Amino acid sequence: MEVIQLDKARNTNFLKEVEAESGQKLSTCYQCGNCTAGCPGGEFYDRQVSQIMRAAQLGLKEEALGNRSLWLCLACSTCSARCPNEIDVAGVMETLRSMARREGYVNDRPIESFWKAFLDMVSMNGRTFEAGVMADYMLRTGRGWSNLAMAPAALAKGKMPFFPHRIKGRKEVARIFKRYAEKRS
Amino acid sequence: MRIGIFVCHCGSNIEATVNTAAVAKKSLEYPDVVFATDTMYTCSEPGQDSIVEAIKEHQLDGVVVASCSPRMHEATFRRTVQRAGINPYMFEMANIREHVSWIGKDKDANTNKSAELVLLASEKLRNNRPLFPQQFDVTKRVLVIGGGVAGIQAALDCADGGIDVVMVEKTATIGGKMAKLDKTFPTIDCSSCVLSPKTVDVSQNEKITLHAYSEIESISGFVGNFTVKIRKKSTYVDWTLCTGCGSCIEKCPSKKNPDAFNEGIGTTTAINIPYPQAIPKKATIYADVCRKLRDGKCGVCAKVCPTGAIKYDMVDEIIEEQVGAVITATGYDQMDWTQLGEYGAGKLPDVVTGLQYERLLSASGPTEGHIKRPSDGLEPKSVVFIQCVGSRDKSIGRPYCSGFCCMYTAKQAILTKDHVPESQSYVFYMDIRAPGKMYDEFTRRAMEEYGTEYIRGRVSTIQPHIRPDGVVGYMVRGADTLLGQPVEIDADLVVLAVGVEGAQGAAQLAEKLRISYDQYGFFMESHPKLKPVETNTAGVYLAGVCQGVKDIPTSVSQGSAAAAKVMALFSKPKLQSDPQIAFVDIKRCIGCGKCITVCPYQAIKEVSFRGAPKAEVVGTVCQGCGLCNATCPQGAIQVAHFTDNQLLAEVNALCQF
Amino acid sequence: MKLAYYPGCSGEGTSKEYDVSTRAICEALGFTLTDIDDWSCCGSTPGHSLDHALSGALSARNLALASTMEADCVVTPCPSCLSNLKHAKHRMEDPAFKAKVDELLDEPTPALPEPYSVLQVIVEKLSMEEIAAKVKKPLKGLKVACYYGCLMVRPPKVMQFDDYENPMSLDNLLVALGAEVVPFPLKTECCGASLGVVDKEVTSKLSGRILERAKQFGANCVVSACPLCQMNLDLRQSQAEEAMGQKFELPIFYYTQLLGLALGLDDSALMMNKLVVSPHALLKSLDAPAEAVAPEAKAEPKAEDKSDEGAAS
Amino acid sequence: MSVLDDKERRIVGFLCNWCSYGGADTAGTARANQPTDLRIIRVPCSGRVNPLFILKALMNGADGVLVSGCHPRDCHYALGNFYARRRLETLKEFLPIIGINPERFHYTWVSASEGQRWQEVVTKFTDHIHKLGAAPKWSEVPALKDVKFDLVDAIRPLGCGTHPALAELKAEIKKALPDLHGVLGWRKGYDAIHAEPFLMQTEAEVDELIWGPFNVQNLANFLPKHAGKKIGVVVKGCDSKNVVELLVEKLIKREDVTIFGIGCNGTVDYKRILAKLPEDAVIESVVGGGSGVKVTASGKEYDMPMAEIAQDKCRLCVKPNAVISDVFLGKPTIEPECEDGRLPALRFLDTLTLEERMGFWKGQMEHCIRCYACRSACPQCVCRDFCVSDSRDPEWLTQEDSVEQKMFFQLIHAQHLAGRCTGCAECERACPMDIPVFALKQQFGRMIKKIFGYSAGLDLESMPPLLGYELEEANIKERDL
Repeated sequence: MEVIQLDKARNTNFLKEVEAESGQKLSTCYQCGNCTAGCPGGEFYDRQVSQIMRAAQLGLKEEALGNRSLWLCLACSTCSARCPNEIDVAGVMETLRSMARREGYVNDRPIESFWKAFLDMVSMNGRTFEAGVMADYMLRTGRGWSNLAMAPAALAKGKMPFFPHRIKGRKEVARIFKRYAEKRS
Repeated sequence: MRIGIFVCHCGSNIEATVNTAAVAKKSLEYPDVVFATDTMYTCSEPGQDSIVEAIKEHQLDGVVVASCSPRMHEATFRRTVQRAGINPYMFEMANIREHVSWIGKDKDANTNKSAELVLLASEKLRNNRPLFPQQFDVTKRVLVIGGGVAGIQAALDCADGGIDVVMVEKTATIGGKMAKLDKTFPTIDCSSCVLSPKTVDVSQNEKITLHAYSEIESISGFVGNFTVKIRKKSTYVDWTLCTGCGSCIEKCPSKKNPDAFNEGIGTTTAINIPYPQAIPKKATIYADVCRKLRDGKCGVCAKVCPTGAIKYDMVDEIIEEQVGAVITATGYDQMDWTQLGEYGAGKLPDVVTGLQYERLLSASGPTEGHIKRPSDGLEPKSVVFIQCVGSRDKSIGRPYCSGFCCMYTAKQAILTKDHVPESQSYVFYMDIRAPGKMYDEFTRRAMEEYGTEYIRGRVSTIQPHIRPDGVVGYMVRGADTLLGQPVEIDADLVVLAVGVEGAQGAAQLAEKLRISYDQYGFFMESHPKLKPVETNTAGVYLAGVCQGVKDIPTSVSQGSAAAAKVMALFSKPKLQSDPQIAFVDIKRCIGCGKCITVCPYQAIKEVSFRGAPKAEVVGTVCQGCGLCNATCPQGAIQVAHFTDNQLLAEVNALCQF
Repeated sequence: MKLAYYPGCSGEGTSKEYDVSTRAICEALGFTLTDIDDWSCCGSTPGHSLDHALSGALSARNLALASTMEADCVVTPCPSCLSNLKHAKHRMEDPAFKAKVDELLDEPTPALPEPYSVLQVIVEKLSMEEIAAKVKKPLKGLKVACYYGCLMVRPPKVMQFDDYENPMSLDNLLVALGAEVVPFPLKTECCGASLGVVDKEVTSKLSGRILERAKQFGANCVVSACPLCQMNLDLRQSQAEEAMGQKFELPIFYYTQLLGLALGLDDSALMMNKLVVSPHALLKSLDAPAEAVAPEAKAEPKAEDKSDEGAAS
Repeated sequence: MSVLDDKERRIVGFLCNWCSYGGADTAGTARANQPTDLRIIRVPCSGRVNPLFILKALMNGADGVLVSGCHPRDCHYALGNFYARRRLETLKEFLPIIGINPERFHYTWVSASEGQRWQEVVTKFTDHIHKLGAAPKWSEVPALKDVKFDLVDAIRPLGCGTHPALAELKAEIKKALPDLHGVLGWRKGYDAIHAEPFLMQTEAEVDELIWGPFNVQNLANFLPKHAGKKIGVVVKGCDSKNVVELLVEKLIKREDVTIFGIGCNGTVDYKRILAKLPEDAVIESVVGGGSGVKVTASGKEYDMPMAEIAQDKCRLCVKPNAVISDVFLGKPTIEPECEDGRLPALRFLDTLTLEERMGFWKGQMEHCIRCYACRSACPQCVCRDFCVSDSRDPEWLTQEDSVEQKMFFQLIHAQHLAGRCTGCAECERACPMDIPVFALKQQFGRMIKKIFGYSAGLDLESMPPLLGYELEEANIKERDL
């Protein structure tokens, strides 16, 4: 660990961005830790939610964005529901995750690959289709083989059709993705 | 008129953002202004002296001070001008601090605004008239509402000062919350042992009339002369006959009723005396659970009562008392913590409140001082205390700190170790607030000597589970924010430090007393710093937690302070009434009675003047609200110091096309 | 009552039985479902995790389609879809957000209808007495842990359904169906489904804990209203058993299957055999006593209903 | 003094001493930054704020007025703000008719502890006033001249025949006369179309009584003068409402007054008759019959249908029969089933923009000769010689002959009648300059009806809304800025 030169390391613009994008006022957080206490993913995190909130409060961008926890957040909103200061903590986490992606804090994380696989499927067909998503995801990451163990059971129960249902308006859906991609670039 | 203007710098408080010299200079242009100056601290002794000198030197007959809020120093300056021989009501203030210098930094705009506010004040002053207070008698008796430790202290001090006291207590016994406590912090002395001598004093002091199991029905009148109606709720027992022998309690067959004195831990009989040292030590029947009163079948207590005190046909009685002052000491109640689903919403039997835990610790409690958890009687080895339950929690609309929970939790952790030496206590806290004498040392003792583990973080949820041995445990899921980790503790018993709010019914009482209260049921003091015991209603004082959270010593201090205020009030042979009240121009009054209709105080009566009906103001009753003034179409009734012409002068000064 | 129905993608795959049984019970209870024509995916967790506007646009397309239908309200069985639809609806009340979403769509969105869960419509439009009166086969012998999951009630400001710490709608429903509901403190705990594919470790542990506690409190099955939760607890139960080092063997029903069962619907409508952890042994054990009391079945649930409610409250 | 040009707007605040003034102090103590425009006038209670202070400020150049008191139920004087709420809400609804944007007036509740809220209130209100800009000044708006109103169709047939019950009425009055000081009625005036009120004290005088379209004067006007004596009065439907209102306000006693009623078929507007005659014509006789009158003037006959000569208020009258009476004779006139309608001036005003309305009143007030005929004709103007318009203490008006002063008198009159005016429109009839002053009262009347569902003069058990309050007002919602 190193000593943080707090006066120099702080990036108040970063704090303002987080507040603007999430619509939450971080100065109301008094660090009671209730978000950490109730977080089902906490035990797998490398930095706890309340610590991420603290980092954002202080404007420490690296500490707030450069962690695995953002990608493990289950979006279950337990933290938001129990926050005594009515902060939508899950919303802040989502904001930080989105910022982390934009700022290049994440490359090739499996979860992002899964999301991409999922959304590509939606973009192509208008709906998702599990077998396709899985195959795409495994191809992208070389991971997820543990899921294969589940496949026979799912297949046996007829729960995994091999072909996607393509909707009539799939081009319309594809245009949503296209505009989104254009806007981002 | 010859008006003098004094513009105060208030050090740099005003001067920094207002050009006071320019304001003074400008005001010399105003009608009737013959003198104007700026001064450093107008309220200081030299400042006041300079006003007196200027009045004499320039033959002033009216003064305007432009400084702070009149709510701050109007009384001060009225005395100053009076010293110089001017009627105190020939004085006006322009508030150029709270309303100008402190709320903006634009010096030009502030200077202009200040000059206008001075104009406003001097235009009003030109319409002022000398006013003279009336004198009236005082009933030298005091009503104390609430028989907790603050009310007891206030009553005893007043009685010591020779004042007759009427004490009204809602429940059947005095002692309040303190009577329920086992020990008190930071001395760990026995709560009831400290309190009992005082409650006994109340019952034996011939200056104190105690109405227990009674409530305030209504209060009318004004400072020095209140009329109080008290509802003596039916106890179904003639207390003049009851000796407190307890035979009825022994024989009462309705035994399974929740015990209010024990905070619902344990049960009690339908006829009972709340606890052994209760004052008055008289039995009360609770009609909702009494078999005789509910179903008409039973009557055992009447049969066994040796003095024939049981009266099933007793009804509520309303009595009237005359008093000159009122002290409210109605204390607090715990907030409704059952709205907190994450802590079991009150449905988990071994999740108890701090007050319930006091009863579990108390030798006079349902477990006779042995800590047994309510569900199965198990002696807990692992006890978790959770702080700030319903305190500092904006999400449920309770942003404030309940003040004394940190301390009593430390005390309870210490007592837990005393009772069960092999136990381990954990306290989840956010901050420890222990600023009293020997308080912080006390919390340190809990940690250092008694091994209590303090964990900095809130608890997210309490979830019951079944241990391999079949015993129910409570998984307390929290965070240690210092460690930066979620933590879990498998507890036998969980104690919640539940936040407090004004006592139930506080708002309704405040309406009767015409005092302000906040959204949490705490009464508003007259000034947060300088008048913490007074209210904005003359003659009504506050003591104890009803005004805001405080611990026992502070409640006792405030009880004494309220008593001192009452004694000071009663030390005067007569009281002076505020002359800022309504008066009737009898020539203009047509006797239509609209003022009588709207007056909130029944302070206006119809009289006959040469055969015609006219309105007449009862000076001692009128409070000067001016509602009549705004209602009277011909302006025949005016409220002194805020007459139509005075307000019109202000409007006209500001708005001239 | 006419309902515009948004089935959700999983209804075509992993939760086919949920879709089928939902349609069946709605018919039995007098709700007419009409599928939103040519509906598309709401974007699910990946959608809103990447971008709110993208997620909003995907949801808005469907709500806009629904707004043209003649229906009393829009429903979906899936809490995850519902969460996306509701968030989109609520966020779109902010004109700035709406503008962002409209940029992604072919045409600007009209005023969007408020979506509800099928469960909410059932428990709010029908009284538990009405439902109990329709029960043909009381679920006597089932000891159910009602598992709501995290999405159904949170965040409370958006979802506006039931108590977010201790929801009771499924509990009350199951009691009305004649089942015994066991106390279950983990009702709204997250099962980790959104990481199901990528992080087996997280998911198995969280699911395992839920199953363990259900078993502890004496449940012989779990009832769910969420395709993601159900898949996690059912399809991945073996992984959870591995992680926790114990066997659970708890069938994970959709509430619609149990409701259908109690209403006496055919197995073709319930698709019990789609469940990975077989419920057949459990269901068989119910059959025998249930048949014995069949003649009085109609009167009985009411009395039982009362006593159970007393115990639960 | 002037506000800082362009930087500030003239904003006047009336703050109760106990809550809002304290709240403003609390904001100051907390150094809560605020715009500098507001000038605060301290009053004991929001209930002290006579709505006329607000009108005075707005008429005389204020760009905004803010009133703030204790929260309802939290009044230092227990009830003051409950009354204030009703009066201020009514005022706010009234303002548009005189061309003042109601958004320039806001009332709210701020407690002594709510410094932050005070800051928000001041900031938002000031910002809002800046957005609205400088208030139009009476001296600057163009006066609207030569306004003509459309004649409104009558909602029921109006007639002029001799009332069949008149003889019976005279008999009844004679029977009652011995017990009464006298009975108020009408007799023929200085010419055939003018009736005049008189007090019948002998049987011969009773024989002079007339009933018909010329009985325009509202006899309730004379009752308070005879207060304390047993007196009888003959009433039209409209007059009877004023009798009720006088009783409600306890200005006369029920046991002192005996009320005689006959169904009314409408009365005439003399001016409309005179307009149909040559300027120098001398009226010789008038014969009423059916749906009109035949006027003989300077030897010529003129047929005038009621549809052309009836008063506007009669055309829209829904209460032609006495709402209260001791003796009611003949068949009651059929009452149309509809609400009281707007008179032409109000209809016209409703079509104008705010600034045009101000110009309208400016144009009208230029004619006002300050004769106070409107006041004298008003049965509810009971202050009589003690009207504030003539007084120095209080001095609401100067004697200056300006549009603003004259308009302000009309506002005083209208405000004093808010919730008390029964709509008899005598003020307007009495005006020698044909100024439609009743429109102001009718605006108050319809707002009172909208907010409180109340119409004056119908119910003896009622209470004028501005002399009462409810803890929760059904139709008054706290407004956000």
